[in-house]
Amino acid sequence: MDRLLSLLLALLQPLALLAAAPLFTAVVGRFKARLQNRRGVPLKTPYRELRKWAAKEAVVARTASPLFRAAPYIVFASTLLAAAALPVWETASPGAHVADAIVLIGLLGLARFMLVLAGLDVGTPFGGMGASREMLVANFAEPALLLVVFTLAMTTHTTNIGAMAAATLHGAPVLRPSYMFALAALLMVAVAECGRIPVDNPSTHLELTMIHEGMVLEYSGRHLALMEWAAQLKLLLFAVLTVDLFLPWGLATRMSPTAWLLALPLLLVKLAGLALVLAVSETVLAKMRLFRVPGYLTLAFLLALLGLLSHVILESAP
Amino acid sequence: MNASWALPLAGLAVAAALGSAASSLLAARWPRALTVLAFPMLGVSGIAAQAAGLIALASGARQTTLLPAGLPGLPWHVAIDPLAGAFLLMLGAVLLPVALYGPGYVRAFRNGRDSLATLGACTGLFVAGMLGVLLAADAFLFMLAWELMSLASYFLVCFQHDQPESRRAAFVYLLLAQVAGLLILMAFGVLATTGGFAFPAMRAAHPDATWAAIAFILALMGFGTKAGLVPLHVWLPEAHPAAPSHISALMSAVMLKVALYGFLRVVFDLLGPPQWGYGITLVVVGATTALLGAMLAVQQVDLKRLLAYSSIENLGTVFLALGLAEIFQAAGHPAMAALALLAALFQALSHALLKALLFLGAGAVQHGAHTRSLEQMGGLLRRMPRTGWMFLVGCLGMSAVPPLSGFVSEWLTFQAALQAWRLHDSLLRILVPLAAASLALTTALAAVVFVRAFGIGFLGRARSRQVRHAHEVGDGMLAGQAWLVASIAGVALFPVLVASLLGSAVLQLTGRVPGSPGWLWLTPLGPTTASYAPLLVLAVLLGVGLLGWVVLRPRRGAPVRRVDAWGCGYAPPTPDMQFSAMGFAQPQRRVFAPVYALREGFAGSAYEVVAGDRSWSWIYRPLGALMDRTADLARRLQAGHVRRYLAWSLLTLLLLLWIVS
Amino acid sequence: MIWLLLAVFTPLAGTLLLALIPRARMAGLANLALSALSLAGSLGLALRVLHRGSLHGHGFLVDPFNVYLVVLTAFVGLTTAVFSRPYMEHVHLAEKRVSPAGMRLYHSMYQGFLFTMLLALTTNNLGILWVAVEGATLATVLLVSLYRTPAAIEAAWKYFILCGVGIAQALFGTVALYFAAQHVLPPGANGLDWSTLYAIAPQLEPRVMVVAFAFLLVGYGTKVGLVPLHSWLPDAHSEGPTPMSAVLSGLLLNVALYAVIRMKMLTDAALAASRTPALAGHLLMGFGLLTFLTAVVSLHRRHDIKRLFSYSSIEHMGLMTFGFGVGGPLATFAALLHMLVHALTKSSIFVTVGHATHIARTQRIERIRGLIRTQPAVGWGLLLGVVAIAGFPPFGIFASEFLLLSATMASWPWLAPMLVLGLVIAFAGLFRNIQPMVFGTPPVDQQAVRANMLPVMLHLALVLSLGIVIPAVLSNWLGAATMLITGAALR
Amino acid sequence: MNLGTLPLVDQAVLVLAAMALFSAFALLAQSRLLAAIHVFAWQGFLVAAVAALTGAASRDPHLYLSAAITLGLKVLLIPWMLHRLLRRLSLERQADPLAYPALTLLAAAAIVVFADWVAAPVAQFEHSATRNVIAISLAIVLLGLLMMVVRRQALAQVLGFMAMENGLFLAAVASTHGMPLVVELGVAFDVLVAMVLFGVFFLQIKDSIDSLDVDRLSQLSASIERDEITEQRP
Repeated sequence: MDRLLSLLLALLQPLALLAAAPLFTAVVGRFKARLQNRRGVPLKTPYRELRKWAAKEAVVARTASPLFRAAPYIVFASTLLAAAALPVWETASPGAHVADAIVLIGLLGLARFMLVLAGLDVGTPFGGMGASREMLVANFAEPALLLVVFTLAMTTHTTNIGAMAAATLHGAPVLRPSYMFALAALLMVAVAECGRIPVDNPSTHLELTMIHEGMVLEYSGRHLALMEWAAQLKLLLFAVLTVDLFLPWGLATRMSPTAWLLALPLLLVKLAGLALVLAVSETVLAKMRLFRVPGYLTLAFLLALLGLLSHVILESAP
Repeated sequence: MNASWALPLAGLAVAAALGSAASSLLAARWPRALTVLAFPMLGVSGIAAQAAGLIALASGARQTTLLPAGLPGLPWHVAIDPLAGAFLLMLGAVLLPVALYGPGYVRAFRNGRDSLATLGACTGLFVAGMLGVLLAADAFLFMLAWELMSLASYFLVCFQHDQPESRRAAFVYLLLAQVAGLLILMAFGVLATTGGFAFPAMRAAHPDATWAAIAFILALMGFGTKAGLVPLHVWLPEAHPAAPSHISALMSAVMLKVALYGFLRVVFDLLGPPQWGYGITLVVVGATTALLGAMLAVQQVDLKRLLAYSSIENLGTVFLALGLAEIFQAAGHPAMAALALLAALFQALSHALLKALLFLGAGAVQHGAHTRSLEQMGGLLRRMPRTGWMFLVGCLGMSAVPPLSGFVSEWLTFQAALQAWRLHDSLLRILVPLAAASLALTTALAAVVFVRAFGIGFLGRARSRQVRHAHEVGDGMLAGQAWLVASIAGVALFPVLVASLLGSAVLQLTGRVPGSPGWLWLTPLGPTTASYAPLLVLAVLLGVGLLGWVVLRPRRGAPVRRVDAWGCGYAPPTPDMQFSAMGFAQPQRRVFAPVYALREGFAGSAYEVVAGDRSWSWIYRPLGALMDRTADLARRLQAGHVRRYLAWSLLTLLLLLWIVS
Repeated sequence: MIWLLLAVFTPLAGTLLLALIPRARMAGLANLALSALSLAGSLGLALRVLHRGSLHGHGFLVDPFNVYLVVLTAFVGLTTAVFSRPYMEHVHLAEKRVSPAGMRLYHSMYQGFLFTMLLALTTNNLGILWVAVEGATLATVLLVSLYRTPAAIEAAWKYFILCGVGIAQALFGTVALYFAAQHVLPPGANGLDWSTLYAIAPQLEPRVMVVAFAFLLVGYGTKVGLVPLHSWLPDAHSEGPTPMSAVLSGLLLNVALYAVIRMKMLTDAALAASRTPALAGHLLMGFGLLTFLTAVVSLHRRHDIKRLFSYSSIEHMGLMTFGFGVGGPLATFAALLHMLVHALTKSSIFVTVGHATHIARTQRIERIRGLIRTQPAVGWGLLLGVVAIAGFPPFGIFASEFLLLSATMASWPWLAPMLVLGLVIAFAGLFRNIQPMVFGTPPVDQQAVRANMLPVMLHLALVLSLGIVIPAVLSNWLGAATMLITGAALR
Repeated sequence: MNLGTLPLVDQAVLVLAAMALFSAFALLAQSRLLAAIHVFAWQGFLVAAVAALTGAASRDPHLYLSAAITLGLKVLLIPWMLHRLLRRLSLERQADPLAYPALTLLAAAAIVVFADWVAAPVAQFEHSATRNVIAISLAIVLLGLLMMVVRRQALAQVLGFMAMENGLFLAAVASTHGMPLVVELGVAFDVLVAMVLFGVFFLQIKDSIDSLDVDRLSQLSASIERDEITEQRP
């Protein structure tokens, strides 16, 4: 019974995330629109777009190789698998055993690897440009993310995300300077990784500044649908990751539906909060010049490093 | 099959390698000798080495014998133990595919002016030298085999000696190999002062702390030169591109590991008690090497140079892991040390297979498209699909993404580094996480390196005529690569089994086995702390991907419509409008500018950017200039005037008389 | 004794005989035959010594130390004679650089030189040793100037004057030695007999002995090529005919070093009880190291191939001197082995260099290119020779350098880095010059010549096998010599 | 030591040795080649006389033979050969002035002092009266070497070389009453051959550079190797 339940959980949590991903993006957009005194698009728009793309004919450039057509599936699958590693409302997530935090980052790396290759495949200047910039972002964002995970792993002595969350839940609430730095770093990384302002602007096709859109410019139809869905999932994934690592209070630690009932609304509140934070920051900040992006990313990396060091220096007396 | 088979099998491997060298000599008259004799014998050698290594690892015992050769009072000691077995396994695993690949590759040289006999003979000697290093159990035989390895590979680097850069590369290579050899010799000299030159005597004797530290430094510099540690790495990016590709594969995949083996043998086996000071040195050197290697790899245009710098990076991470092992061992955490050491060995094995695959792939590209320059490539995936897809596997592996083998070793290293909280010394507690941070940065850079290599080289559109007309290589060459892909898949998907094999070498050095029960879940620190199941990862990836494909498959079954690429409404983009290799790496060049010796300007009609290695301008060129100045000074002694010579004679006599009186 | 006479006096007879043979072709063959005869004699002698111990009497003394040098000398003499036949014919007939009279002189003096070498090695009398070494100078000096070019004459003059002066200093040392001995020995005993001297060496007056040793060291050291007394050596090597360079490097330097070592044995014994018991050893170490380091630096930025290798000879003589200076069984064994392998390797290198200069028709390094393409045998011979001389295994020089380094590490660890540094510099110097000569694309006018690579292959094969295994015969032999020199057995 | 206590023969030996030393100085300072040859012959004569006198004192017939050989070789044969060469090369009027005469003579004096200092411990073990001759012979050897250093004429260098031989012979006679006969003969033979070879070389050098100035024999210096340096530097 327990095994079945846990298998169900393993399937249910990522599927829930997958299902909620377009919604989360829409919510962020809605908040943002409201903050900018606009009405914004309906919340179901992303779902309709996905359906529309999936139904449409896929057009592929003559110069594209088979990799171009395989990439969306791999990107989608690996992002979904990464999401499966996250405990959503229940810390004892079975997915977290298949893939711990480091594997999660690795899977995101795999997704990005294929995404970038897809961008390079057609051989247009935009694709190359987007790819080159994406790798610049990855160059710093990925290690910074790893360092964030390390900081928590050093405190909780595990790299299993569920176990991390559980450890934070079980311990007395402590104000840790290292967590502060790590949280700041994680948020900055998330913004960069998901291609949000101020690093990238998801709603523009101004070719000189775009990153993510540059890479997927040649995609259409079902391929585009998968790519976009994966991107939306990634944004939600980072939000849930933030929740799991830094705000796990409320997560169910036992496998019981009653605990889930408490956990789910709390999760929604937390996610909504994060969406609001993202919307506010996107509203008050302007997109950076590309030359400034390395500075931004270096700052994120440094913050993560500071988190790690402050953990070693301040928090863990030998 | 019992343990006593290991040594005869290893002997067979050496004999087959020597036989391959000897039979290659026939190639001067009969070029097919290479195909029908030399390469099959290399394959036999590879299989025998693999078998010997497996037996040694499985049995966990040491077998020793003496051969009646060598110096008076110091016959050749030959031994095989799990540590040697682990590296024999690596060697054999690479040698066999190289033997498959070789005949097709050397066919291109058949009509050249370079002697195939030389190529084959030196290859055989090179392999025999490497095997000898792994099997030697006394300093003299070790050095003999070591230098044989260096010398034979020198001739191989010099094989295409019409090209000045080959000659230069070979010279730099042999010079640094000589430096390395002598440093290692001195390290053995220090170790031998108390006992003798046989390894058992060295193991039994422990030099005092100062001498041990000196021996450590000597060994680090000596083996580090061969392993490509910064700043002693400069030979590597020169020599690898110059050698024929199957040789580059052997050099990068195996020879660097042989250097690693030597270091492990001396420092972890013979030197005596571990010191955390050694560990710190290793971590710092390893991290620096890894970072610089990756930073420089990102800027290379020559595919093989890029791979060479990537090898530097990988060896850096291996040494970093070794440093962690040393630190934990010295701090009294043998289980953690075992984990770090396992990470190092796993990384070595994984890198051996991956880098061999990539070099063979680069050789195939050179064979099929006649270029090594990324700036001329593009779209090779369509011209050479099989090579291309296999190259992609290599690239993914080197970028350390799951579920490939590069990720496993990285994951293990991180897990070891995350045990820093167990340490008591505050310096170490800071250093180890910092090392992990630099490793994280390195890994990210490695991903950039290989995205760029594959994306620019194999995707997009051809940037030159010869690449546009590239052709796929023959079956033998593909078979070699495919074999490696299969091995990589095995190592990547069944890391627990590989870890338990390598574990016997770890046990020998640290006294602990880093165990994971079962075969599916890699859980070296217990299932709740960290776990990784690559087979499941792959299964899910494939499942989801297939599911997506099935679900989204177009109903009417119409083929995908092909159109021109989007050109913003203008004419379709031309190949020249693609991002170039140097353009792709421009952000990194800007961010890490101080690391590079940048040179920009017009070279003929093309604008050229070169991001060079500062080791040359900071260390080696000044040294060379100093050497020349000293030589000019010494020439003054030979002034040409007989009276001055006589005056020297008189003065020497007077001085000597004054001294003795 | 028959063997001894055969070995030593065949060349003397040859000197006279060849002076009478007018035809160069026949003289070359006769030269070969005589050298072979001498080698046969020396082998017989060696077997005799091996089986029945040292041979002593009639003014001769053959012990394990010198008998191996005798065999070496006769062997290199023979192989060089093999090489010299086509080489000198080429010089004589094709290049016309030597007159028929010159060829006669050459062949006669070749044997004369061998005679002096063998005499110097086998004699028991230090005075005769001196006479023979001086005789070697006299025999070779005219050969150095054989080509009669201004440079050759200049080189010969310098060789003559410097070695003459050096050898005069050695004579003064010999006189001082004799003087010291006369105070110990009863009247009538021959105070210049080495065996007699060695027996009474502990009683010799230390203060006289040090002065004597100083003179002897400077004297014979000049012939060894110790810096700063080495200036004659590159000149004489580079300007003389190449077979001469081969035997000078391979034999003369060894014999001079042999003389120095004999003197050191006496001095060590005499000084054993004094305040500075290891003075001789320290002096040798100092000279050896200075020589070695200066020579390795001089290997760089060379333009004449034969000068290059003469510096390499100086380097190796420095190394051996250092090894003997370190003393102790291991270092001495290493130095003895080094004498052997160096002589073999260096003479083979000079043989290939001789062919290389004929191929390129110049001795200038910059103009010799791509030998491996023009004539693979010569190219590979040169390359492998240099690989061997640079101390790469599996060649024998590696074995001796390995032993020498480990002996140094054991007793003078702080000098080992200097040796290592020197070896690296030497390697770099050799290879930066040799590699472009061997590899690359040859100039159009380079043409293959008739070359006899047999001596080269023979020598290199010997050196190679010595690097892999030192046969028991040889190691016993060297061990006995080590025992003789240091008084202690190897391990 | 009190000279007065010595027998007359020994006193004579000392006087002759002192004169030989003086002749070494004279040789060093003498710039005219012809005169220098004469001085050299006189030196040979003095040395031979020392040998003869020592032989007389010690009743050693072997020394008479040595004296005779020296007389024949150093006083007659070699000066005669040099004379002939001088005429043949038309160098009779050739002078070879020292560059720094005062300095050279000062150095020579210093060398004599040094020789005495070096020889002092050696001489202590000699019981005969002639022990101090060792210092003088050493000085003569060193002065001969000095002469070779300061003289530019090849012929003058040969004279220096021969003067060294004289010093050596004196040393042998004074300290050990001569070397064994076979050695003496060998040395004499070598010196003779050397002289012949010197003669050959003079002719060759004269042919080659039209002079006997050894400073012009400096082709084989580092500088000739320097003209074209086209090496690739790693």
